[in-house]
Amino acid sequence: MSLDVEWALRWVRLSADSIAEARDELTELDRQIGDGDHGANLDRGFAAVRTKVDGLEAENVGDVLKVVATTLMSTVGGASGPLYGTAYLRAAKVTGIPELNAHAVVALLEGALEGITSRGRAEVGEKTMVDAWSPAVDAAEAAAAAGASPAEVLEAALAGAEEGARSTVDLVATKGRASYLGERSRGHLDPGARSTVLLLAAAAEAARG
Amino acid sequence: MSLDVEWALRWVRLSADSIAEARDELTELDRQIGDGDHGANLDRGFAAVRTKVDGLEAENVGDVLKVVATTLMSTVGGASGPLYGTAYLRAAKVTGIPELNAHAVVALLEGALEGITSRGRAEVGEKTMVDAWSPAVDAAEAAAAAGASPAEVLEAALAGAEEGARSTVDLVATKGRASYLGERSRGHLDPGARSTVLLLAAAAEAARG
Amino acid sequence: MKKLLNDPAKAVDESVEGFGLAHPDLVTVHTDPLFVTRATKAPPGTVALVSGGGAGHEPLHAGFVGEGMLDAAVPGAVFTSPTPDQVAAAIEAVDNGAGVLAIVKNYTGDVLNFETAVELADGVEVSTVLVHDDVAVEDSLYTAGRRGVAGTVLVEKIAGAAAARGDDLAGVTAIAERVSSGVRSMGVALYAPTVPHVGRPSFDLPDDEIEIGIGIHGEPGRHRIPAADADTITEALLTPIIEDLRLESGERVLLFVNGMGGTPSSELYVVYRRARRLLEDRGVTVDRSLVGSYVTSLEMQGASLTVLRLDDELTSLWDAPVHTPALRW
Amino acid sequence: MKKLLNDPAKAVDESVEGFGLAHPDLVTVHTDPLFVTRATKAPPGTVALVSGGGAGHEPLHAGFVGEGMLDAAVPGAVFTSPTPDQVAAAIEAVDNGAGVLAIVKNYTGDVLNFETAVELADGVEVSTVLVHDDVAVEDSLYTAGRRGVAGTVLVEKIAGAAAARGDDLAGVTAIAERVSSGVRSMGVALYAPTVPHVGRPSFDLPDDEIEIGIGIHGEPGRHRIPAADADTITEALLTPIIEDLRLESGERVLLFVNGMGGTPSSELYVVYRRARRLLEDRGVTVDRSLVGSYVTSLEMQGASLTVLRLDDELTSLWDAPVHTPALRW
Ligand SMILES: Nc1ncnc2c1ncn2[C@@H]1O[C@H](COP(=O)(O)OP(=O)(O)O)[C@@H](O)[C@H]1O
Ligand SMILES: Nc1ncnc2c1ncn2[C@@H]1O[C@H](COP(=O)(O)OP(=O)(O)O)[C@@H](O)[C@H]1O
Ligand SMILES: [Mg+2]
Ligand SMILES: [Mg+2]
Ligand SMILES: [Mg+2]
Ligand SMILES: [Mg+2]
Repeated sequence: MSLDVEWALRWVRLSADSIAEARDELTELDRQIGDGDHGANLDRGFAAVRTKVDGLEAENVGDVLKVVATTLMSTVGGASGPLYGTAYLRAAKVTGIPELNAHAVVALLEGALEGITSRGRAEVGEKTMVDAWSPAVDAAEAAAAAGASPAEVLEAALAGAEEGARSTVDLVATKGRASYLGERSRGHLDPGARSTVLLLAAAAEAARG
Repeated sequence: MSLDVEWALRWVRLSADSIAEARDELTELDRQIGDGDHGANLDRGFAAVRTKVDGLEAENVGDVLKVVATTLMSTVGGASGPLYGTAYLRAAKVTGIPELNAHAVVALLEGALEGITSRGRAEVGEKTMVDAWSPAVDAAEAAAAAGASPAEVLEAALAGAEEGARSTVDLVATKGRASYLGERSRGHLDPGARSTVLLLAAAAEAARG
Repeated sequence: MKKLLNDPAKAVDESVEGFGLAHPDLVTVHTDPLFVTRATKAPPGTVALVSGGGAGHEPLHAGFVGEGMLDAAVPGAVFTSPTPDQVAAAIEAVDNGAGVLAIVKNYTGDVLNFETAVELADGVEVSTVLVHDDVAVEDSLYTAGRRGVAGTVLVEKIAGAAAARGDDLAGVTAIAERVSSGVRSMGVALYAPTVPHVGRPSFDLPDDEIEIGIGIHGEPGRHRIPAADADTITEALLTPIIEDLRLESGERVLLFVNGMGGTPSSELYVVYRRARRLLEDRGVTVDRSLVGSYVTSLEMQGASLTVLRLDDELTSLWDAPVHTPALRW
Repeated sequence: MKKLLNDPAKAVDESVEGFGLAHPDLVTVHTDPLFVTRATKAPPGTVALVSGGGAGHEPLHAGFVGEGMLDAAVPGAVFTSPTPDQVAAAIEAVDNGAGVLAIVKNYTGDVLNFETAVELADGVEVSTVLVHDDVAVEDSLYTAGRRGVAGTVLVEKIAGAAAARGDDLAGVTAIAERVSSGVRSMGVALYAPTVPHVGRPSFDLPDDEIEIGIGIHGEPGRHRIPAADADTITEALLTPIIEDLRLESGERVLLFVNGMGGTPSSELYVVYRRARRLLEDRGVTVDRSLVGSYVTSLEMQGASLTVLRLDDELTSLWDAPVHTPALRW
């Protein structure tokens, strides 16, 4: 199916569902190496987003993503609020079009990653959501270059994010709250990397429908 | 054996031993219906008493009891501090003699009870140490009237105190901290009645030696 | 049991020593026997206020020693009233020639030890006020009567202001009695405290129950109820207070929400919010407020509500300057 | 979990509302977005101070809003930094035309949200000071750096005094930086706190172990040690502070013993006693002291030690009048 405004709205709703369902899982991951609020933070944010996009008159994909961005920014707080907020904001900037082709999907993902790194100044290997976003972007770029459909690009991104998220288990955190634990942060999945997987899974699922 | 200064000192030491040993038991009784400090209070007091009577040059029984009185008064605190303090003080006043006969033992016990009731204004049946002291005095008086020896008077007092202490289980407290519990105080042994039994048991044992 | 203490038997001494080191401008710690006095004496001819009781209720009482409040505080062992020699020494140390008001929470132990102390401190004119504000305890001529709990702070503050403005002993005593007769409290425990030298919780409380009508010594309360939300608990505490005080529409009160030691202040304000609403709904004006952990029970989690009926004089005495480690304005 | 709360999702709103009702002379609560300002504005031309962070650390920050300290405080959800729109609204509300100093504890969340807020609040000149006093966290260019913990109170008090005496934005910022660079802290947890909307303790701590080097958000610490006595723990906390500050004999400091929320104040004084002795043994003079639960972590049991290197100017700014709900002299 085509990646239009309908898709974007479906992505948002599936994201909200998935985050609500994973709330306790995210909380528990954050309790291990952070402060145990990642699930509550994102759930509060996406619940607000769901209300905000209800009946939204959007002309293009970017309109939807912009609402997501500003709503997350003003409801999530914590580290993930401005990070995801900026991610969706930059993604919105490059998606002011009614329908995304494979290269526009790549641009969306690149924009999101760029937003996260410019705000959070983390690099790959620091045990943050960047470790999920970065391989997601790589995989998406490769898929698009190989001629994949927009939906296939999202599937590739999801696979990349999943692998990247898994890689955070063995890392020692040097950014974010988990960095305070030093060596004790090793052996745990990064909560932000996990929520990244959930959001990209929602994007891919919305494109399957 | 005769109830002289030696006996009085032995009584004190046996009391200190017995209270130290029963510290946790008294604490637990007080935890049920009071504030859980009766064991610690008396142990602190009798430990100090033990030190004070060490090497004491006493001319008569009353001299020893006076040291007990003032030491308990200045180390125990709580309700039991002034109550036992006054008890020993009044007992000391009527025992300013080198050796007690049966009637002097009765006078000692009567003095103690009188000290407790004049200070604490509790009557029999209010679930306090008075419920142990009062039958102890009654039994001592009866024994002395029947011609018992001083040591036998103490055995009688102990038996009276034991029975009196047991009677506190079924009572509702109307004096002391347990009174705050109202009906909830029923079904528990009064800690002060229990410590009274221990002290009279030490007196009787000291006389057996 | 984990606590920031060394030898439990020395906990009170060490804590009071640290307290003295931290507030040398306000208080002086005396040892052997232990008591705490103002660092600078009140002017001669001023009535002196002495209070005391078991330790474990900090900042009560030593935290309230200073200008405009207590002249001396006498800490006993944890939850155990101090001994007569301590109290007598404090009374003698702070008498300014105008007599001493002893403020005593109504517990058998406190009453008996202070009574004995007053007999010992001959030469000093002493009058005594009993604080018995806890509506959880049935009052009757035939019992030990109501306990003194958080209302004690209000008696100490207002009587201290009366002494500071120069009232004589009869006057200060009368003010203290007026506060004592117009103040009522009731408390709740969510979790019991642990006395250091006992090492286990003072009472056993299941994970889904709370204890209503608790005292400040880890005594169990009057009854248990299933755990409830703050609004429900607040109403359960406030209603008996309002009834006992026979508060009527148009009256003015001081509302005091007190934390029991282990309660975050954020929760106290949630309770305050509801209590204030309930009072206002009855037409009662909350004219003065105090929110904080002032009369505690070690690390007990819970709170108490205290309401004092105000008149113009009590209000102005409440507002009078106070400068102590724990209360200052 | 038993707490004096209603719906956990509304806990912060209800608590701040109660706080505003209890202190109407000192603070005004704004909703939508939520922030707290002084009830009476500072004189025009005075630099305004804004701070904020997750709730659960009360009295930090709203308890320090008032004369001589903060002009506004912005509470987030429990342990979660506030959002940029809240912070921007607070900045705009309190600017007196002389610019705003934002005091930010160094956490990724706080830093990013304040950073975004400053971008939003255009038209207001804002400078930012980061507090990062926690020596438990290794500092390095390649990490998030040290956390801001209890030292924040000292930055807020002293910078507030600089603003009140009329320093310009550069001056107030420089003072705040000087405090921030001269202050170090380290904390210990005996028992973990429970975040209301999580419902279980933030970390699992066996009954015979304590967590050294904890933060104030229920994060686990740097390492665990077997439960120890207060003197041992105090030394374990103070030694890294002294070393990191390179304190030398003859220097003067402010010693701050902070309770984490569920710790009785009596225990804080036991810790204070030992810390003061250790400093004095090294020839360091404890010139000023603060003992109390000012930067908390809900009902966590534990404490932190903070040492600030003093000079004459910082000392006189510390002594300058302050009138807030939680700190007053
Ligand atoms: N500097 C950073 N760059 C990218 N992601 C980060 C950074 N710092 C933290 N994160 C992400 O944020 C997640 C935590 O989010 P959350 O728990 O909501 O905020 P907080 O840490 O403030 O409690 C981490 O798991 C990590 O993935
Ligand atoms: N008015 C009274 N008269 C006689 N005995 C009393 C009275 N009040 C309390 N007691 C006794 O004191 C005992 C409690 O002593 P203790 O625990 O040491 O003091 P506190 O009650 O102050 O903690 C009670 O068990 C009771 O026997
Ligand atoms: Mg988190
Ligand atoms: Mg007791
Ligand atoms: Mg007691
Ligand atoms: Mg957080």
